[in-house]
Amino acid sequence: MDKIVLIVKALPENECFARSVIAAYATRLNPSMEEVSDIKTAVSEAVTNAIVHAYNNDAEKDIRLTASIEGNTLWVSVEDTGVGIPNIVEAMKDFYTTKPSEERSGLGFTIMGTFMSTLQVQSVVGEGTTVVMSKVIG
Amino acid sequence: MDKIVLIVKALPENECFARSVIAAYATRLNPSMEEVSDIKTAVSEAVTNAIVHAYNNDAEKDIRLTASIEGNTLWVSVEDTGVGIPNIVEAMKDFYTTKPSEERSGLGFTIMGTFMSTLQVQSVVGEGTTVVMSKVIG
Amino acid sequence: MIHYEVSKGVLNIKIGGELDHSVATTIKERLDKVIRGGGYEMVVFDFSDLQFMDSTGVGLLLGRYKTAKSMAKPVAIFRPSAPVDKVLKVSGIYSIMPKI
Amino acid sequence: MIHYEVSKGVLNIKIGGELDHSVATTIKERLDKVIRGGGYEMVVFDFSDLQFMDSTGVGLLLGRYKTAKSMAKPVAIFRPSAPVDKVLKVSGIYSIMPKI
Ligand SMILES: Nc1ncnc2c1ncn2[C@@H]1O[C@H](COP(=O)(O)OP(=O)(O)O)[C@@H](O)[C@H]1O
Ligand SMILES: Nc1ncnc2c1ncn2[C@@H]1O[C@H](COP(=O)(O)OP(=O)(O)O)[C@@H](O)[C@H]1O
Repeated sequence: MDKIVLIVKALPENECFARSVIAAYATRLNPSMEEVSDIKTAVSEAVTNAIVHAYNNDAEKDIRLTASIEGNTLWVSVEDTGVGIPNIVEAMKDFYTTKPSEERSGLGFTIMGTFMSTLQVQSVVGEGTTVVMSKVIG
Repeated sequence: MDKIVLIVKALPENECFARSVIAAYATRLNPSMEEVSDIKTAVSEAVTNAIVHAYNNDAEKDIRLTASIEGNTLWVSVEDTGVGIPNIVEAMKDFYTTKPSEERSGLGFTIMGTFMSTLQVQSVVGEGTTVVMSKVIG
Repeated sequence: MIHYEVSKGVLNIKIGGELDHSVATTIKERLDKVIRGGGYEMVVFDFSDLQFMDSTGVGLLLGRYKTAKSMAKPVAIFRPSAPVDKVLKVSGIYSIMPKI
Repeated sequence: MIHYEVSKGVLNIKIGGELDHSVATTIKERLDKVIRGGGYEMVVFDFSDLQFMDSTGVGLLLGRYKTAKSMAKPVAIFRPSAPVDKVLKVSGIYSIMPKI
């Protein structure tokens, strides 16, 4: 099965870099412009969360992205080994954020869920978080 | 230290994909257009060699690229776990190729060595090959 | 890319390129300073050259909305591109700062 | 992108985009067929729209050079972009197919 792995540091410039790499990979499924930008946006949300929440901007830490293609579906996972999420159901609610002081909108998961076909979040406090998303193309 | 890892399958479309990702990463050093295309060309040579020579076009196999930045130097490594090279000195000679039937020019290593600042090849027969290249930018 | 000017009572703030967390953190204070500076009746975010925005951009807009509100000035959004419009719609932000 | 036509005795082969191993394997036979077809005095590779080429491209050119040689026809290269020119120079290929 076709698959790529991309590991980047928790640096702000990797928000753009990571979403661009996954978008470039997704072109194998011949997506529409709207589908590409949906994927970019969702990946940007997940990578930003790893930087801001999981690692609190510690640029030494790694974010691991995988993308694969199964039929006409793109799968993307974004994995960190950061602080983890104590209550995933609460975290995924619209406008819920633990960093209002940093002007987080609490809409990251909302956008991932709306822009992708499926969204799944696994997390263990103190071990890290994995976000798995898929998007059916076409 | 800033570093990325990219793992791709030994698919022909990953020649373009991998060189584009490394080139995009290299922009952090603000390279000239010529420097970017030198990097692209060298990465393309190494990835193509992994596909054609190391893996004989077996698309299930993985090619692991890393790129990192140290001062004004870009480091790139391209690693496969393929057939390996029995005689590296011979392999690196201009026009030397073991696949003349596939119209290989035998100039891959020549170009990597010319276009990058340093080139180093490690290989163990039956275990694989790692090509490490660096380019001083500016 | 960020550019602002007051013209006919409107503080026009044009943000081009891609607006994400890496950009938002660097422009936040600058924008607040301009908004607090006064000399206008309305704030308009010109997104006609903005190719990308994620939810961090929504947070940035809500923050500037609060600053403008403290000056009792309304905020609007001008010409968001399709991908940016989609994020803004999902966020519900148009109910407080209309698209013009 | 690949396009060919015979005009004024010249077989013009225009290859655009990026010429690497993934492309070379798919166009090799097609090019040989055209070159063996005859009806021209000279083969010219038009690289004015070729943005990228690596050593696989050199192998492709050497292969087509052999085919053209079997037809006793010379080969030349037209307007390579700077990055392509650099690869061709290092390869030494201009000694058998001049840049025009
Ligand atoms: N990778 C992560 N690691 C730890 N906590 C996370 C992570 N992703 C999300 N969270 C938690 O979930 C909350 C909601 O996330 P999200 O919907 O993206 O909104 P926002 O990023 O604006 O806070 C965050 O405020 C944070 O507490
Ligand atoms: N990753 C690799 N794995 C195994 N053999 C390799 C690898 N890279 C290069 N080689 C060997 O070195 C030779 C020379 O490589 P190169 O200079 O790139 O020329 P070419 O690819 O045109 O043959 C190849 O023909 C092959 O035998």
